[in-house]
Amino acid sequence: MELTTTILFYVFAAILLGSALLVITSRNPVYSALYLVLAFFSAAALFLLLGAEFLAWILVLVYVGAVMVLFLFVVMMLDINLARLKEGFLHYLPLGLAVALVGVLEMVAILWTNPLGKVPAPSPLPAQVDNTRALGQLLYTHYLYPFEIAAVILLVAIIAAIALTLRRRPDTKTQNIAKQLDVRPKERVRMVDLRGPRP
Amino acid sequence: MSLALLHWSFAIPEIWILAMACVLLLVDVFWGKHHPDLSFALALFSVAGAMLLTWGEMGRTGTTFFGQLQMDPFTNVAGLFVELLTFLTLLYSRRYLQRRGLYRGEVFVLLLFALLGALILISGANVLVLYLGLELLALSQYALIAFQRQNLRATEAALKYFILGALASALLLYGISLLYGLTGSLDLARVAEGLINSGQANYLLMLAVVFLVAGIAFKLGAAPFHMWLPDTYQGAPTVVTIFLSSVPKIAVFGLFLRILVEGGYGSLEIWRQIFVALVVVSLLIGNVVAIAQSNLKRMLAYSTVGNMGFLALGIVAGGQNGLASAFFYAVVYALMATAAFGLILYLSREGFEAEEIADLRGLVRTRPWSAFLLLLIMFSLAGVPPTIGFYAKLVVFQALIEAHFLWLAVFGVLMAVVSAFYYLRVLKVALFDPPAEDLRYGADDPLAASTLSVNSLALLLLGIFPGPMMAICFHALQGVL
Amino acid sequence: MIPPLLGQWLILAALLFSIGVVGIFLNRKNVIILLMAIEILLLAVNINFVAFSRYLGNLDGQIFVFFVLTVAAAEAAIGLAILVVFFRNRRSINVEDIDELRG
Amino acid sequence: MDLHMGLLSAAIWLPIVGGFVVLAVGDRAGSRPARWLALVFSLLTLLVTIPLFTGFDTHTAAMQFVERVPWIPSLHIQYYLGIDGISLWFILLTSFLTLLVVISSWRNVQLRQAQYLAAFLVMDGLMIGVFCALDAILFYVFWEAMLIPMFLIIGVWGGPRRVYATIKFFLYTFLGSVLMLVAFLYLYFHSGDSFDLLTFMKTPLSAAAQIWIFLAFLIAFAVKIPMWPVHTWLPDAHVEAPTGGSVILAAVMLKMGAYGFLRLSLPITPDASHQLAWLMIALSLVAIVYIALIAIVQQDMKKLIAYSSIAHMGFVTLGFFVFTQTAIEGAIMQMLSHGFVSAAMFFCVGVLYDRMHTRDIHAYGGVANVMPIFASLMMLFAMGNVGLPGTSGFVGEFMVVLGTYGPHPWAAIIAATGLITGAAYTLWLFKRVIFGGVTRAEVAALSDLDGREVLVLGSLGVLVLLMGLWPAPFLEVVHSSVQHLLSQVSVSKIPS
Amino acid sequence: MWIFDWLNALPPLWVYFLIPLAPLAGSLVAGLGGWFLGHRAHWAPILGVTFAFYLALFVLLQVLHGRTFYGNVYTWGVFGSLSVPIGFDIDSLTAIMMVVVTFVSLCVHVYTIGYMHDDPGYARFFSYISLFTFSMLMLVMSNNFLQLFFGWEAVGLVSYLLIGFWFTRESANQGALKAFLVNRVGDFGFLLGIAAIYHYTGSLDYRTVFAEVPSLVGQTVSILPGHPWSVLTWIALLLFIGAMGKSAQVPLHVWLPESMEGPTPISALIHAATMVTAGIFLVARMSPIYEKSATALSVILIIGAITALFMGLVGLVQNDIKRIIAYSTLSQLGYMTAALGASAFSAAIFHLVTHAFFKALLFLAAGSVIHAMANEQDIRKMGGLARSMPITYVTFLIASLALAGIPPFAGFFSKDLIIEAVGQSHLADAGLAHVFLVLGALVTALYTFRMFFLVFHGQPRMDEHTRAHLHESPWVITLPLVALAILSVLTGWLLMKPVGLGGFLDSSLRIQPTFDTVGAIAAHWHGTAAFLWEGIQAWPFWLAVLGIGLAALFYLVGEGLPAPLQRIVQPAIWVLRQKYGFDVFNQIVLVRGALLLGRRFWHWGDQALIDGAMVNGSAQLVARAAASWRRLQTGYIYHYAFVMIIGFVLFLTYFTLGRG
Repeated sequence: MELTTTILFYVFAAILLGSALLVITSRNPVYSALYLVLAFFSAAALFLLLGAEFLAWILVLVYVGAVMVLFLFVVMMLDINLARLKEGFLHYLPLGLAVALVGVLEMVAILWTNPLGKVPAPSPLPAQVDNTRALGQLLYTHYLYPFEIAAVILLVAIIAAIALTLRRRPDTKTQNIAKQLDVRPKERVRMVDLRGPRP
Repeated sequence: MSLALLHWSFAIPEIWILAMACVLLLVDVFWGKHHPDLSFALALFSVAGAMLLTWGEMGRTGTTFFGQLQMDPFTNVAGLFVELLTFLTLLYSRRYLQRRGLYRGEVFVLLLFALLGALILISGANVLVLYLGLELLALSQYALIAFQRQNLRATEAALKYFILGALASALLLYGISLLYGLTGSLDLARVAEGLINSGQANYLLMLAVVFLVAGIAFKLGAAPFHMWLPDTYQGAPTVVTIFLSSVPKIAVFGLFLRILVEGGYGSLEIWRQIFVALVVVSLLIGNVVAIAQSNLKRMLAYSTVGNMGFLALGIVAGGQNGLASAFFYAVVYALMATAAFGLILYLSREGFEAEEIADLRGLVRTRPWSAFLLLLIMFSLAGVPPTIGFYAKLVVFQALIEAHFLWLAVFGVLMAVVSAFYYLRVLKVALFDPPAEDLRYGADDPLAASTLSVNSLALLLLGIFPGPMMAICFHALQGVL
Repeated sequence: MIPPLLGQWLILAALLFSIGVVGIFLNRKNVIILLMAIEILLLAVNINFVAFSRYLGNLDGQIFVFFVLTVAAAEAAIGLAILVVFFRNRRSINVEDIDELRG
Repeated sequence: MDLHMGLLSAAIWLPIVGGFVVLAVGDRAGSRPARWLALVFSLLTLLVTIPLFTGFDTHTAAMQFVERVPWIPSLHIQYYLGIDGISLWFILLTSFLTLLVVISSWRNVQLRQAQYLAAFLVMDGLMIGVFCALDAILFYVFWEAMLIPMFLIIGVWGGPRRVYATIKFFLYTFLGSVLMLVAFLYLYFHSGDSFDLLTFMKTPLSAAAQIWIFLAFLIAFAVKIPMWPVHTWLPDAHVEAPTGGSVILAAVMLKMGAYGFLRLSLPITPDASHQLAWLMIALSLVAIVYIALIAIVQQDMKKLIAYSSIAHMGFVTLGFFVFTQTAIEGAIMQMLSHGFVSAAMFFCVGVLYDRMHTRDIHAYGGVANVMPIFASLMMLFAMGNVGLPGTSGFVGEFMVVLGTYGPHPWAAIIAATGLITGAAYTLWLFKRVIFGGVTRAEVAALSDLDGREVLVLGSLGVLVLLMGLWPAPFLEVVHSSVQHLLSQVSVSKIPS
Repeated sequence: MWIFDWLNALPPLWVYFLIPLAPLAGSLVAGLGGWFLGHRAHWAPILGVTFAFYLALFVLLQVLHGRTFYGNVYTWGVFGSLSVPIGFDIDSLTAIMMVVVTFVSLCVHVYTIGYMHDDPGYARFFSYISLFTFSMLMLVMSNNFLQLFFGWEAVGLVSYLLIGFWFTRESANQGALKAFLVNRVGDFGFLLGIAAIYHYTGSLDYRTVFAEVPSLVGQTVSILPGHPWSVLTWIALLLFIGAMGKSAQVPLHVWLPESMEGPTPISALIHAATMVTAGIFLVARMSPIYEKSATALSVILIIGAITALFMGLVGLVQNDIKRIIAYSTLSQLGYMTAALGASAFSAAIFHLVTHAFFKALLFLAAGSVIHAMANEQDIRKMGGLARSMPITYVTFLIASLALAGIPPFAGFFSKDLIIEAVGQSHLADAGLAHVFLVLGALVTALYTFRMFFLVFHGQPRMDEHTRAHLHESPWVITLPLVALAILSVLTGWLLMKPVGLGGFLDSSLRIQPTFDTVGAIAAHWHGTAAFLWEGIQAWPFWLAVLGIGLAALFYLVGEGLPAPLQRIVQPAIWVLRQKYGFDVFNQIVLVRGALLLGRRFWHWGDQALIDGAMVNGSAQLVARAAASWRRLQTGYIYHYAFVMIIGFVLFLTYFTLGRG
């Protein structure tokens, strides 16, 4: 059992890191998006290894299902110029990688040497309560306030996204039903006196 | 469990804002098109109501929502200031938005949500709440900046702010995750306990603190995490810049206070050292680079970086007085920045943003009163008595010297002198240069004019009688430690 | 083979985080990829939280992840909206074209 | 209750309020109402300050006319005013000169006169505030706030290089004073959370702390005085400032630095003062010799007088740091006299500038032929500048040299060369401008002083002579305070 | 005397107070009311001076009766423990000075009515000379150093104003400036001397100071480390620097010839009779100090002797009538100074008095000539004036004889006394000084009579127009000439005994017995006539006669003689024409040096170093930093992110490495 876990951990971890690397290095953003999907899948798998079933499914549903589709949608929508790629990339790469490397090494060193990092066995999961239920109980009681705030954040996202991107093009033809219903005879019919001036 | 819920009244201002935002949204849908003034009035009403409600809460302390929202003097005082500054922003905004076709309910809704985010940041007692508050505030701001969507600069500013802001959030979030790992809790009180129990600061804590401080420094705009700030301030519509430069400063100070002081005071020695570096770099970069600017908004943005350096001096000083002085500085800075950007806004019209320093040429001939207000604002920013800007610096330096950071204080005052140079340059253009023939200022909005006058004169009057405001700010920090 | 230590999870997250960061500052191509890099950052943090949650034996971390996901979705929405608006103005989402404001 | 309660506040706030009233009245209805209002307010201020003199008790060194109320309680900052013999004269000098400036700019300032006068009135109040503040922060507030009106006066109404001059002036002085603020804050924590200057004076301080505080004060005051080598703002500021600005700058603002030494440096850091006296004496002597030589070669009248001011202030600082009563009193007399004489000299240049619009010495020559009254008055002031006995200029220099000789004979010898160089630059200037034949048509067309100018210069002339012939009443006021000061300076404050 | 009786009823202080105030009042009336009074402006000053003279005579009588005075009028100021009063010290020295000053001043006042009649600055001139009289009286009557210094500077000021009286003339302004500045050099020493006195005695009051002097004997001061000087020598020399400036001793003499740019009356009053003798008066007044320092006396003696001889030599080659007299004044002042050095204070004062009369006479007579010659001052363009100006001629002759030291004119007595006193002196350099002074007698006679003959005898060399208008001056000019001429004849006889030998002045002077040269002469005193007889047998007299003879030979008899002679001594004449190079030296080294230094300090010190490098330099540094740091803000998101990350990594590194 534990062996399986360990093997799976390494496999998914490798996929995750690899696909993440491909996300940021792919020439084509569509590929990137797809690699990102792969990364999310591996992450979901890892979540499962950690016993976080709810989050794993959420990740797949919300991310892969919604967010990534949104990404792809935008990628497709926008006309992307693929010609200008990697200009000066190499010129800039060594310094960037060096800095990144230093940062990574330091972080890894700290995390590895930390006593907390050596915790080998996860504490046993409560057997009778499944993950989703436990989360739900917490979310609607103790975390009620954040839950409300999260709702507001989503509302803001809706408002913002609509307000920013919605535009009424003058060249598109649309029906305004309210306007049609509101119409008054005067606006549509003009009475014209065809009799000429009195002699 | 339900007992805790009974104290929901502590959250009345937040609830009120949320409710009113929704009302405003609905009103806007139905009547917004033909009666935009209705939305505006409603927004003003909401914020004014929130101020009254917050005022009513004065003196109450306690927690609610399972200890995730706390009411203490800081919540009340900072909340009041944040609401006041939002109110000022609204007062400034009307004609500006009308002229640019932005006079729409969504803007006010987003402002209210941003205010809500700020309030949540100030009152949060749980890192999760703080994170969500921060995101609420940030997302609303991104949207507000981009709201002038035909404007390339505004959208670029929003894009830059968004990407870098997301990066900073991620840094903060990473820090929070480590903090959680270290203490096993998201509640600040228990985080603090956990840190104290964990004894000596270890490397993991240090790593966490570096991440946290980087995130906070970004939101504050302290160098070297300031890079977004000039571009964003310059590109954003001026009315949004007013908001950006005022409300989030206080809110993020709240974030700092909650996470690093209430939660992470055990790591004081770590973050203090980082802040020392932030101070030095911010003061240098902000004040020096501002000298090279020709765009007034951009110059003020760099001056913000410098001012965040001064604010961080108070944080470095630490202790009751140091934090109180930093808070006082944040409030005073917010007032000054509001006035400074307010003046730019007031002078602008369609097609002319009055944002170049050269646009102020000979202001004293054409608009003497505005020039006088500009004088007050600039001297206040430079920290010259008898304006309130001086006292802000005074208390910060006082705290610093009390904490035996003498060399930092000396460095700080020298940078204050450097900063005086670019403020004076603005005054030079406005007061000493001859006016240009082709300049035509907007300057026809009585509401913005009176707001600006009150706002700027306050800098002087508060400078002559700084006692009460100082007392309030110092009171707010009582019992934080 | 011993089960994965907490440290290994943390290092995995750290590496993922670093990849995200590198993605942001090494990328000169497409802004959308920056947005994706941000998703990677958040994902790394999530792994941290979940790992801590599991090894500490409390669910707060998972709750946090739940909210991070929510926020990430909202962020993506707003980010893409801004991107679209920007694209309409600039007719480009090349990172190097976002340089109107500088100095 | 004391009848004199509130006099100091009145002297500070009356002109400031007046300034804002004048500003509010403005120029819209012509400058006449503004002008008269300014005159009334400055006159009232002078009248308010006179009881300070008549009611002054010369037998005590204690602060008089004290007003004390809490101002910013959370920082223990008080609104604390009071004067002693050292400050009294400067308050009177300030209010008097402001009145003269108002009179002198009656017609000469065309551009935005109301604002001009308002700036001077505000300045008046702030300067008086500096001289009577007994709380460090209050002192600092007045000290710094003063920069604002002066910045405007030079910048708006100044000459062609006014922008450079005024920004240089502002930054120089600002730089100097911020370090003083740091010193104040440091002292605050060492004096048991108090900004009370009198408490500062009693606070024990270690030798090192004293040195640092002294140096911080030194930079602030040296810039203001100004002392070599931080003097270069002064010639620029003087040259570009309008007449009134130069007058106030030279006559009052330079005194602030010197006053700071007396009020702060000496009593608060007596040991450091003694220890660094050599430095101060050296800098003073450099000012007297080096600056005087520079003054000789100036081609611009104002610049010459500006440099001469620096040289004269060298005597002041020299007098302070030899720690004899004669020298300190002499230095105070020198300050006062320089207030009269330099003000008068700048008024004189102003009179010429108003008519010819140039300050170049070569543009003049033979002015005495067409302006005899002016020439004779200016001769009087030139002699005052030279330090001729019988004029006020003599008293201070004489006393300083006398007081210096005992402790530092060489310093006295070098300082006495100021007698020669002072005469050289002043009289050479005089010769080139006033004497000689009329060679230019512009000079031939000059008209002599009008009534207002005679009033301004004449009243200063009377003071110059009065102080020169009978300085006893001027000296009498300062005795007790200087004695007290010396007793403070002579006692070490280093905790044992 | 009956005319003074009413004064006895007044408190003495009033009388003394009125003496300086009377001319001051006159000055103020003329000065302030000048525009109104016009050509009546002379009345007030003349009345004032006359009154002062009258009172001075009264005071002299009082002093003769032994009624001296020492007291204060008001307190000028109090500093520290020292109270400085304004007061009077009336004794024999003061009294005689007062009479001389007021009398000469009165003569000059009257003379001026005629001389300056056509000058537009008529009232101003009267105002100045009355003011001068006031200042000079304040100087001589003072009882303390401060008041002395006040008078000292005030006379300098008036001198400055009067030299530059014709302020449209460049040379006049130049001369005035020079006079003031050179005097300031003297004042520099004087002021330090006063400071030293204050330091060592704690007082500025004559009596107190003099009382302290004995206690200072033996005290030393180390102005240069390792070289202790006697305090008294130091003080004495400092004060003497002041005296050198005012009394125009080498090398501070350069201003006096140029002071001749002023109107002639003031040359007589200020630059011959009174002000320039202030230095002599000062040293005499300070005799208690000087007598304690042989070093100081030696210095004074040799400087006086040098001035006496060498300035006289310069007079030989001058052609301007006033300049010749000016150099003669220098020379005579040298005699007085030498007398001071020889402790013959009384002889110095005696010569001061006689010199005041005959030199004032000489100047006024010269003025009369100049007046007649329509302001021509070059003696080469004169000649044969004796016939047209008889009164001037006679008075000029009397003055010349007195100057040359021909008995029985006044100059003979005083000069001879000085030469003899110096001969008696035992100071180190007294021998040399004596030789100089004796030779000086020859030179004096030579230049005096060269001038005399060229002006009044021989062929007229002026142009026709001037010649046609030659005339004797009006009575307001001749009257003072006659009065002074009478005194120039009589004073020698009258004052030889009481003043010259010091009987009258003894109460004012303190002379060490070892230095008492005059006392030695007085010991062999056999009456004035005997002194006269001895004088005729002595070297100086014969040298004077020789000088007159040579002058007559060159300029009267053989007019062709000087030219070949000049060729022989060409280099010497060149040196004399250059006035030994003092002016050149001053101009090049001091004036140009100061200007050069000033410019260097200004351009290099102030502008380049302080302003350029430090002030603007630091501003530019900041500006440059601003410009380059600004470029960091490239506008590219990846750079921004990179900067953030670099900052972040640096913090991290600091903590991992710094604390690891």
